[in-house]
Amino acid sequence: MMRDLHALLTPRHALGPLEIRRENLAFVTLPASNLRGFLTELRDTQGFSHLVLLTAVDWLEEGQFQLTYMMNNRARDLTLGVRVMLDRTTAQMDSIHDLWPTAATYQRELKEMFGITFPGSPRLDEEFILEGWTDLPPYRRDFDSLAYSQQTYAERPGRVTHDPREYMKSKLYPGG
Amino acid sequence: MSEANKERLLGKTTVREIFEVATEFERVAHRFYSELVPKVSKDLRWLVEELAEEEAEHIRIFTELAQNPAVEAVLAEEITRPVADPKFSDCVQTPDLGPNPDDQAVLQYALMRETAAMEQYTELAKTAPAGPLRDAFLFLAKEETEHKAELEKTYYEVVHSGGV
Amino acid sequence: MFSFQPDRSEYPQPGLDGKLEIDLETGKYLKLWHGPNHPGITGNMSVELTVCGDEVVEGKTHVGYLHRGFEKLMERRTFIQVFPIVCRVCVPEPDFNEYCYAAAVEELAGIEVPELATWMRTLILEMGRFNSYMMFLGGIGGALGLGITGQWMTYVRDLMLDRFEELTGARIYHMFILPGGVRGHLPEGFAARMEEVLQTAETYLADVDKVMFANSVFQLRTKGIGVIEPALFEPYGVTGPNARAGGVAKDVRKDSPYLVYDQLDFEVATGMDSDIFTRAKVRRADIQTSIDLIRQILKKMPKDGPVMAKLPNVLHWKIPRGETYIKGECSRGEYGYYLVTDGSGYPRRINVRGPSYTHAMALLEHLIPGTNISDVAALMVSLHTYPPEIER
Amino acid sequence: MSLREVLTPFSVWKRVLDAPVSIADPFSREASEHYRGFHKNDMETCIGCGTCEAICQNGAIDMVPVEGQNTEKGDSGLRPMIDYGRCCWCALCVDICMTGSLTMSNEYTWVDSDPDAFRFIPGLNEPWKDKQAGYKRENGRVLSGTTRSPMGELHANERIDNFNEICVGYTREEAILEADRCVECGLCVATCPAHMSIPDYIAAVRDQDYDRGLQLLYETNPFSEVCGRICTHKCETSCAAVHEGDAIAIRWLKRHIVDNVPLERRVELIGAPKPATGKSVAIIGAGPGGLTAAYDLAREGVKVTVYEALPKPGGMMRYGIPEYRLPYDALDRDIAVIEAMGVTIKCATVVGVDVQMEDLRQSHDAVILAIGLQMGRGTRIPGSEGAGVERAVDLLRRITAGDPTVPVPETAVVIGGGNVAFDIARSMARLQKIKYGRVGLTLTALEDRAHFLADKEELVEGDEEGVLILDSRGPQEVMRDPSGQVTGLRTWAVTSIFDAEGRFAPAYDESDEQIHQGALVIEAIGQMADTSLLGDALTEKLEWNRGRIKIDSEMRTSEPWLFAAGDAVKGPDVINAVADGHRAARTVMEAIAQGEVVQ
Repeated sequence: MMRDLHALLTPRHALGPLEIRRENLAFVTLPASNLRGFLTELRDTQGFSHLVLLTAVDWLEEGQFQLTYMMNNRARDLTLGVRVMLDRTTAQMDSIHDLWPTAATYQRELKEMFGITFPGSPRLDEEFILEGWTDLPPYRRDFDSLAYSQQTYAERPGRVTHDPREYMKSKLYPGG
Repeated sequence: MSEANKERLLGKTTVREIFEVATEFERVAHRFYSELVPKVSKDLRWLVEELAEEEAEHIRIFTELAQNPAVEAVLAEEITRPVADPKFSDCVQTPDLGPNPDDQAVLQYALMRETAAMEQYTELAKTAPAGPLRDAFLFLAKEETEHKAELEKTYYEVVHSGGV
Repeated sequence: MFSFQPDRSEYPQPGLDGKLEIDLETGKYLKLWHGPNHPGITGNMSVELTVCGDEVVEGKTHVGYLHRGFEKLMERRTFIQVFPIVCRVCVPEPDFNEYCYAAAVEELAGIEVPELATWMRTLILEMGRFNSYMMFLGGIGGALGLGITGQWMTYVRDLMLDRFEELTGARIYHMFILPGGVRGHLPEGFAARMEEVLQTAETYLADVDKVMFANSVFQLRTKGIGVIEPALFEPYGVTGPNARAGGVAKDVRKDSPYLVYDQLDFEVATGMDSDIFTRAKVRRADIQTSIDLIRQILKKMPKDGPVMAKLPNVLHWKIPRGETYIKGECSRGEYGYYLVTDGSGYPRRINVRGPSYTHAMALLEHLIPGTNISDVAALMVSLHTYPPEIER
Repeated sequence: MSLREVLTPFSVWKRVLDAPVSIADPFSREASEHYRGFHKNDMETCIGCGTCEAICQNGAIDMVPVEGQNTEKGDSGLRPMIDYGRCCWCALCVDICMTGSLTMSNEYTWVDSDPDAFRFIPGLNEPWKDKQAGYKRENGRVLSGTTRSPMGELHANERIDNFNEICVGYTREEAILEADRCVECGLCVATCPAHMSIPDYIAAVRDQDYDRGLQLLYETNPFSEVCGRICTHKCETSCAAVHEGDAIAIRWLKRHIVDNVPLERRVELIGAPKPATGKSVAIIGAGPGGLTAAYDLAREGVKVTVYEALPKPGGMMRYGIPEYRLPYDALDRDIAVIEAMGVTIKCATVVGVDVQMEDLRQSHDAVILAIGLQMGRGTRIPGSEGAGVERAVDLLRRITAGDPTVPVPETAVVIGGGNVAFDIARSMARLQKIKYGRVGLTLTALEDRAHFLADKEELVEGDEEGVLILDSRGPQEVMRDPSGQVTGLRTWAVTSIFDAEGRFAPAYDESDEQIHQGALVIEAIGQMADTSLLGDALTEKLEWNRGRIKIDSEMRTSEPWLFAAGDAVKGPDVINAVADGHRAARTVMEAIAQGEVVQ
């Protein structure tokens, strides 16, 4: 089913290869500019009317953000993960809040947590979860949450641990 | 047949005789080991030296015992001759371990002696009248048993060193 | 009966973009914080209301009071270390996190779960759903000043927590569904003790029917109020009982059966009016479904067998690059875990899809304008929101 | 709205008569049988491996020294301290625990005004210490593997008529599976005489980075081909996994690494030695100890000459261990790497005959003695002198050398239960099979089967190859016919080998006497060093310790220019000899650097 759909829509939307995860779940990547048309067609003619989620994956090493639009066709029990790769430095994507109003929430969160912007999305710049955050968008891979917590919060003193191997060395054969 | 041998067949002996044989036993051994020390190469010397020291210690014990008035008093008493006695008495004769005895040969000889002594003293301790004499034999029996055990440990270490 | 229709021409109409021409200087409007501490708020969130008289003209949901950055924390933990923290994303019904996470890891790592474990997981999930609904019934009663349902349901939930405790070793965060299976078998005599709980629950629920659903006050305050037009379901990502109350039988248990749901006999409860009352009613019916399912599972599940698959050494467990999405029907709708792996020993990304994310944000904000201020609490609670799954 | 809807709610007033459901005293409420409450730790079972700390996602566990817990083989002496300010009671620490010592009680209330009290070491004196109820892992230890990847072997009938290597080595898949089981606690490192970086090279196998693995091996051991096959692998007895399953196959994983790096690549990975220092060292004996020292010294830029009495280098690795356990080409590869570092090995050069100790002393900055235990011990039981009785090490040496005069009778008896006994028994069995088409070999040992000194595999494989293994038999006499020809061995049953204090004191049941037929009796009970090469003067000058050349912990003898290492001073074991070799080389380097070596 998924394959038929893929074959049908590939020419129009320049879809990448279909990655089938299981019978009712597959992933496909397409150019960012084709997203709106593809989602609209999925929704209006293919029954993928349910936007399950919209989130981002930071491929820091590859310099890209992956946006995943999880689309579901309830009647046929099919879920398609639609992936768009964004340049990490630009980090900008078209908003789809007019297709799914609820997408505005996702986009607002992505702006806050990943620094990905969706021009035109309602209340995009309003704080969502964080308050007065000035650091890197925290869900970016280069934001070190451990370092942040160490800088921000004090550790109760008094804890010391020992590595068994090194400890045994110090006890049993300190000279090597 | 000598008088002494006749006595043996009778199964009875005196404390004095036992005492004398025992003292001689230790003295002979001490002499044997002491004379062996310079003959063996340096890597074996530790063993022979250790054995000689042990025996010297035993001679000292016997000397002290003989001077004990309580012991002197019973020297003339008769006592049942231990079953192990012939083996023990034979040990008064020193063996010929050849011109260049190795550690294993020395150890085997020492082990044989210690076993005989252990059996002898153990039995004597059982038959000797209660008092300082029995205590002395008890002490010696214990001493020889431990000594034998130590020797066995040494034997295992030295001979079975390649226990792989 | 009473009918009050305010003259809507007085107030600014909210546009689709959410922008309103509200000038507080005019003295016609008042800002009112509903929460973060309010009996009609389930959990740590607040709704910033703008009211004109007793009518709400605008509502904005605020979350983040309990933000712990779980999704980020998960990226810093090995696959096994994620296991103890997932449950914390949803306090009243934590098991969905455990199941979805475990299933996602199992799928990407190619681990086959023993059959008995899938039955145990289903049992746990239904027990969790039951408890979640207890919180809901208590909450919706509380939002309308009916404290007694809250007291009863807390008691009944506590009895179920006893069963959780003996089965999983904990009352709230069960940490029982490990990747690879579950941590143990049913204790001796569990089914009988569970039956006692279910029967006690049924007597209390019968009383809830009388004191709440058959109560004219409750009906007056919930019927025809907070209606979600079915046309909004897809644009606003409405799932679960919120959709079922509007005649759409959305239920992942049926739509895309997981675990052993295809071997269980049950109907999906629906309603037609899509108002607060119907949403509560659908949930009430769903409680009975859960009770029936728990009985069925205990009867049908294999009596013995392994409950854990062989795992690789979890201390350096690496999962090949891949991504998957695992979903299930929790008490509030579609719950899902989107797991992305990159071949390392750590998840590249985990995104938790909680139904409250759409319900309490865009949908609630859309529903609020035009409601009476006294109905906001009931409306809010009727969407059945657990804020931690919004802010994760 | 009907009247019914107004009145119905009032019907629940009946609940007014219900008894309250609240628990009046919540503190005394007993939690369920499997409740995950406060931790317990059986201090004696715990080995301080720290896997609990490793898995804790809250960072709640520290490994700390505890009074009364000593650091010893297989036990770090550390014990977990748990910070209840961080713990979330997930019990992963209990699930991963390698010994099952860490458990949980079902206790869950603890009131204290001192916050530090909640950082505690379970197993000391907590009130719930002896409480039985509480979380137990029902499925056993499932978070890391308990079963070893089996090693592929030639079948008994494929191997009995030849000297081909028996173990085929792990495939990559097998090795990865096995390496995966390691929890990286590092308890094994202390037990390994050479303190090899075992967890690190196992990690290299997991990561399929054989280059890194090889470099790690060479940091501590230039004999990985050898040790990967025949190491006594004491490390595996300290493995944390051994408490609830099989120890990690550390030895096979080591071999797997060298199997996957070609010889030329090894030399490349190790890199060139340091520039020449102009110093030179003579090493006597090309066994594992001597060659390890040679390798280390050569790496440091020292000119090393190794003097070996036998025609080929390797010592016991070549002339003691049979080819089916350690093929000569594997040994040759290890030695080739050492030679590639610039080490000169002069074979067939007997010190004391072809070259004198004094000459070595004159022409080098230092001399290292690594002569091994080349002479076999005999039982000296009656009949054991004369033809027809052989020492195992002598025979093994002759077999390796290809000596055509090695006696191979149809039946033979071996005395001994160690690895050497099995080496000669199984070698002789092969020769018999080749010559007569059948095996006629009896092995008698003092020990009972459970306590053989040989590795367990030797017993299994010896059985498979048709060697008749008789345990608990004490040799009494070598039987000879009137012509003096050996006909067999007379033994008594052993009732005990050690006395109550664990000292060697075999006791026999003389009524249980057997005679084992055999035209050849081979004694494999022990070995000794041949120190005659030292000469009388040096022997006299040196200090000795219970028959062995006395050395200090840094391998110095009493003579400042002479160092000693290996079996001759430490007893027989390849990996010990390797460790000695390193230490000797290090001491020699230090001594040279400090100008201590005074001629």
